[in-house]
Amino acid sequence: MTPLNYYIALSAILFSIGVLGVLVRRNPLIIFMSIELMLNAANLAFVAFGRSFEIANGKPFFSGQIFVFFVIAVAAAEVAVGLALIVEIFKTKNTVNIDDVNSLKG
Amino acid sequence: MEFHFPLLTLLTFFPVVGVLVILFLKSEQKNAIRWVALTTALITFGISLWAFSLFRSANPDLQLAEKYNWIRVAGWNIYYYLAVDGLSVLLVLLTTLLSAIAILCTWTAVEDRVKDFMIFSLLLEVGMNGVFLAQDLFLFYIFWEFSLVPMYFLIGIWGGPRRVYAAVKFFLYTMAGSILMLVAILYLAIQTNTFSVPDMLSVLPGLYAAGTISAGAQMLLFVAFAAAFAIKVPMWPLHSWLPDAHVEAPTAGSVILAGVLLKMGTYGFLRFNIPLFPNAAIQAAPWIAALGTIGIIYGAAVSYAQQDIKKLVAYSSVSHLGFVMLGLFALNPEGVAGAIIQMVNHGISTGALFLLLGMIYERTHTRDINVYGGLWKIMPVYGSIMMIASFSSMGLPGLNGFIGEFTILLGAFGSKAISNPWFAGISAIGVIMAAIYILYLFQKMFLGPAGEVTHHHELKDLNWREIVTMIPLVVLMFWIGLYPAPFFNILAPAVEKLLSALPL
Amino acid sequence: MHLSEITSSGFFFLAPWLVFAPLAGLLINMIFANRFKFSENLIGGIASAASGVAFIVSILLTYSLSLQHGEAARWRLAEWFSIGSLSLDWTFRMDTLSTTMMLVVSGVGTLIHIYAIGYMREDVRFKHEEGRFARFFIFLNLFLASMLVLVSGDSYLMLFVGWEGVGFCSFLLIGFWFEMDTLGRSSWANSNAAKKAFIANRVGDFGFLIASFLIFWNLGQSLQFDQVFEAAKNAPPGVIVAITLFLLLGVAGKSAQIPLYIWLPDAMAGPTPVSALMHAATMVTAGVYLVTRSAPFYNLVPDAQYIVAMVGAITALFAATIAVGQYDIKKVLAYSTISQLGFMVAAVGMGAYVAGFFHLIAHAFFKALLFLSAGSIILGIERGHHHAEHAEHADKSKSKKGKKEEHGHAEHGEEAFDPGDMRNMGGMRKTMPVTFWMYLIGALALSGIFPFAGFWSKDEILLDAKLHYPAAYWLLTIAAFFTAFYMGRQIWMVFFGEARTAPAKHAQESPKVMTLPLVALAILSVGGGALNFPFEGFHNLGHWLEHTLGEVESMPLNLQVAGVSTLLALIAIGISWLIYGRKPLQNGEPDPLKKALGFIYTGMENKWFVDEGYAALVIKPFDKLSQFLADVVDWRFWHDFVHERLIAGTYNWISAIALDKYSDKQGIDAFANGLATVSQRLSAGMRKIQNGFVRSYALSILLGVVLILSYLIFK
Amino acid sequence: MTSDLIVFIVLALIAIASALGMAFSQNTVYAALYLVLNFIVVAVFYLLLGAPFIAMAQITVYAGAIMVLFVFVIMLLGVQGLPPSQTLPWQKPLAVLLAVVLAVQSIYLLLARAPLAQTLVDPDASINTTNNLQQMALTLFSDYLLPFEITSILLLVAMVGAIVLSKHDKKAGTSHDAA
Repeated sequence: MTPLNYYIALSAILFSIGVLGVLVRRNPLIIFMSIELMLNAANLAFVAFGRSFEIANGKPFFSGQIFVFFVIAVAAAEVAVGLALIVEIFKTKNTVNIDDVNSLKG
Repeated sequence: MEFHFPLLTLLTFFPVVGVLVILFLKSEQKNAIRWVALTTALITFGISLWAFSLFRSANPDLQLAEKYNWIRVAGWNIYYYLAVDGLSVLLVLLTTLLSAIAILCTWTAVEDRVKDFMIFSLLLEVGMNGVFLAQDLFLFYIFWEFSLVPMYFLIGIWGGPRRVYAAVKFFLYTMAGSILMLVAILYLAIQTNTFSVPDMLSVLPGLYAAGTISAGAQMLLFVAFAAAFAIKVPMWPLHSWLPDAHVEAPTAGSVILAGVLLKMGTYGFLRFNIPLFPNAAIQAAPWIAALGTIGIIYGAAVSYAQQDIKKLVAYSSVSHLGFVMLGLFALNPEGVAGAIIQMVNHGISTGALFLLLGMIYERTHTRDINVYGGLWKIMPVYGSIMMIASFSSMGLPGLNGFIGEFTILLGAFGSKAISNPWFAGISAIGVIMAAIYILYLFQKMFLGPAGEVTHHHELKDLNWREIVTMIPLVVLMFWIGLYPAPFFNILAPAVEKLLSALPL
Repeated sequence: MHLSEITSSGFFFLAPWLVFAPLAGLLINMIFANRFKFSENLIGGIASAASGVAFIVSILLTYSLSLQHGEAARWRLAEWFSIGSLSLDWTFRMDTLSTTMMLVVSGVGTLIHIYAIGYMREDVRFKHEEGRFARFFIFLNLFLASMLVLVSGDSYLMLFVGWEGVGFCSFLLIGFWFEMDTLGRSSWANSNAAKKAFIANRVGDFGFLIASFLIFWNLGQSLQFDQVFEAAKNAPPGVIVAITLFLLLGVAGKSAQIPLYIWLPDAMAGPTPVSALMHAATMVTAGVYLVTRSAPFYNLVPDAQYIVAMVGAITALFAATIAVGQYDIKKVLAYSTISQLGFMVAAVGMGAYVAGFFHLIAHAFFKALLFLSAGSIILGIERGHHHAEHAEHADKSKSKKGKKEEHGHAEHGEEAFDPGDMRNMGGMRKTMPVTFWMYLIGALALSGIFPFAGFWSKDEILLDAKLHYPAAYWLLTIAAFFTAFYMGRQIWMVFFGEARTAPAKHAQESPKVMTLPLVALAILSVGGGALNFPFEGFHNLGHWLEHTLGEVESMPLNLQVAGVSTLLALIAIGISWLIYGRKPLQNGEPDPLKKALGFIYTGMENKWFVDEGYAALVIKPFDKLSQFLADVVDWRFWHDFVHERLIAGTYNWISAIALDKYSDKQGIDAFANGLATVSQRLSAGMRKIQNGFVRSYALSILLGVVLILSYLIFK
Repeated sequence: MTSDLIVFIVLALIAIASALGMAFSQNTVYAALYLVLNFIVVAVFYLLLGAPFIAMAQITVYAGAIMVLFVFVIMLLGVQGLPPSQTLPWQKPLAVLLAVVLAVQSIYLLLARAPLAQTLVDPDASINTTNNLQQMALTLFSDYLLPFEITSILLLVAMVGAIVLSKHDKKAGTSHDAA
């Protein structure tokens, strides 16, 4: 009998770690993975909330899970495009250091 | 609500189809892009004619309505609500016609970034149609602001030497006015719990009567709406952006700007200010009439002193739109119907003038009036069409301008709301002054000995494409001038309905 | 509701063809003439036929009208527009007044069309613009159509359409040779004259507009004649006075009365048939027609009538004095026209509508005759000029000739030869005998010599004036004296003595196509008086117009008035013989009157400096005002100072202070620069943030998230 | 302390540890493997929360497909670590600080403000029946049919996008498309 609280706290912690990863790492692949971690944290919260709603109301409730399903699908798409972009950047810049990709600066 | 074919949605968004097709074309395929854009604009015009054929002019109410719930948050009822009535149907037809003509007139004038140009032109048409069709303030506001963006780019990319300045000025000015309107829209929506204008109209009289919205608040709301529209019109003294925008805009931009965008301002007054705030409108009528009168005289006087042909016509717009404002706030059927006819007229005549000036500019690349002269001898067809357009703009009986000016002045002269014939009397001096500046333009360019510019350029008369561009406008000038009954019959029921709601 | 019923009997169904016929002619010539290379005779023939059809229609309409004893008839063609209480139709009105005008307009018009075939054929050749032949007839037909709309309209607004329409045609035709002056030199003069005419007319139109607004709102919300006249009976007189005076402004514009007459002399820049048709016979009489048409208004307010009569009488005298001092044959006739229009306006102002109308018709005949003869003289001299030049060229070297021809007509000779200047004429009764006799008839008719048409019509006006307005009577009588004098001066200077220049010596008579219309007009000028002889049983015109105007006073011949005026005319002609006939003017000699009258003559010669006065008092100030408004008020103050400096500048200044404390000196600058500076400064600040490192962007996002969450927590 | 609570705590510690490992490991391959571990742990959580289908999807799609893709790319680009960098020196401490604040804030918010936060989540609750999967499928293909179809389009677009990005146009660089 785990309280929902715990799941939520875990989710928040995982999310913050993902954020941290995005902020401190310079390797785009790891940044990308951190983003995936954040998505996962959110997914966890989704499922947990869905579950607690189900229990509180005493009837099946799937929206949380279905959202997770969609998130997974979107993540797959995102990864496909994102990795392709990273490969392309590597080919043109010959580096994976994200700090070298700063041509957007004003 | 029974389902019917969403004709107005099709009409509004059809240009997007053209945009999508153009997106798939390479930018080198300039002719293909032009043809796609023109075809799209023509089909849109066809759709507007189709819609017009379903329009029943005897019916004063909104027709072909499409009303769907769109956003419902916290008691805010925002609808996707398109409909047309006698007040707007002519303007929609004018918009679709002028859009097609504007695209046709850029055939050779724009060689640079044709793809972008056509995309922006078509998007602009979406915005303009939306403005005239939207019956929900939220939707209206979106279209209203949306129409700014393509125009901004049209001026800013394809304009003259000071294009960026003009584009930014155009954008900032119209934006500044709109923000006040947005506040007023939100206030109204909070009070009435709806964004739909017809719904508001059924709720508002009760609110006014109960004092929920005080007379002072009504006036403030009126002023907030008026701020947005008056800048767009532009009413004197808020016209400062207009000459810059017109002078720098490319021909098609000027045509659309003069022909349609300015009408959005006057249409706003007609559609929102008068019915939503009837008491304030009646109170404000003399003041607006005064501003309109000043605008008529001032625009005409300033226009006469210009050396730049496009600027001259730009200032003449200030004068013409002064007439429209005067007619609208006469708040009697003659004045309001005359004002709507005059909106159409101004779109046709001034649109035609800008087209014609664009044609000569394309040949000579100068807008200085002093280097022209004697063009009628060298370009007889051009001269003759220009003559018709100028005299139509001046208000010669038998051409369209006269019908509008006469009914406006007649209405304003006997208006109960303005309650002072002097405004109309002084405005009638504007008729003389119109003759002065138009003849100045016509004489300096077309009469007299051949000007300097003819020594440097081999000036060819209009080609077929250019003549075709002008024909619909010339036909309309004569049609409205000689047999305007059908146009008035379209307007009359809606105008009578609008005015019957006023506590006059 | 309608006082005269819409009719369907007789030939009234033809009424629209009054307008359609000239329009058809116009369209045919416009579409086909240049494309299929119509010959000049065909173009002119089509236009004349169109005009002729209109004349025949007028006759048929008059006939139908006489069948129903002059009872007014109306024919509705189509709805025009209706909105609110304003409802207008395209309805033609046939009553005795309008049919009379139709007959005059289309009849004289047809003759002038025919004449113009001959005249324009030579005119376009002298100016090397053969392509413009068709254009002339298109404009002429358009004018006829507008004029017929004017006279046949059933409401003030339809009248106004014709009213402005003829003004527009007048603009087109005065500016027909828009790239030159009257001597064919490259110049803005003709187009200026056209512009002046249109604007002066527009000032009058302004009066008309205001009058029609007053009519609409005060007289039963209608503009239809019968209805407003009915309503006028119960209207407050103040309103009627206002209406009539604003109408008078319109009349002054169209019929060239003080103070708006200034455009008419300049209008002589148009080809001569135009001067004859529009600026003498028909268009300028529209004002007289308008007053007559509005007779029910004027009859109600004698004060307004008095003002109209005095305006007319003063104009008559004023213009007559100027005519004395002119040298250009057409200018003399132009001022004479203004003067005669003054007679007519005075007459209708006095309520003597029949007399005014009688003079209108007679004047249409003899003034058209005079103008056309003048045109014939001018062309005759042009022919002589060319003849003389060719003779001259034959002597000179061929290279020079070639060069001259290259330059075209405009640059012939060192100083352009003016074929219209009477000082260049003389002795032309020998070279152009037919024209001479025709001109003489016209001049005698104009001077009011028995038994020509002008005698009868003018005496009727004078008699009316004597009975009602003695002041006007004296003004008009003196004007009649001057009239006879300047016509005498003209005859002596042009036709008698010896030719003062070679062209006048070699002048050739005009072809038949031009002289035949002259003969026709001369016959009308002689016999026109028969329309309304002042004897019992002969007041034909009076009885005819009575159907429209109500009871009309018929005047018996007053021997005293007739005697005085005839005697004065004869004396004037005698004086003119003493000055100009006895000792013919020599080439280069100044006008003998100049010595005699001194500065008065200088005034006459310079048109009393009225044009200069207008330039100084109206045109210059308006130019200045407009320049001031445009340059100082609108551009430098409103556009640059308020918008660029105050609004944009303040914004820039604030942003400059906010973003960069060192460079606020440049903060106040033009909007464009300012905006650029602002964005530069903004971006300079933003650059530090926009470092291109994605990570730091993400950090700022996170910062935002944290802040928002903090807000949510602590709110 | 019940058994499933103990399971939860152990798993949660593993999840946090693997997440930290992913975020701070210098070797990219290790990072990927840590992430796989994390995904698997999360999948177990899904099972505990009565979402067997999502758990399977998590393992096959995330831990399986997506991570394999990552590893491929890592192998393609090389696994060398990046040299320490002097750019944005303040970034790291600030990031850590903000991340901690974020964690605290979000935990607080979610726990204090969420209405269901005190619910006990029971893996054996009666509604967790065998027809769970069937019912979910029914929901997915009725109420959520349109989003589902849109997802398919999204995947297609992503596919096309990936192909376009990695396709090498020889003419690229010569024709500058102004649009």
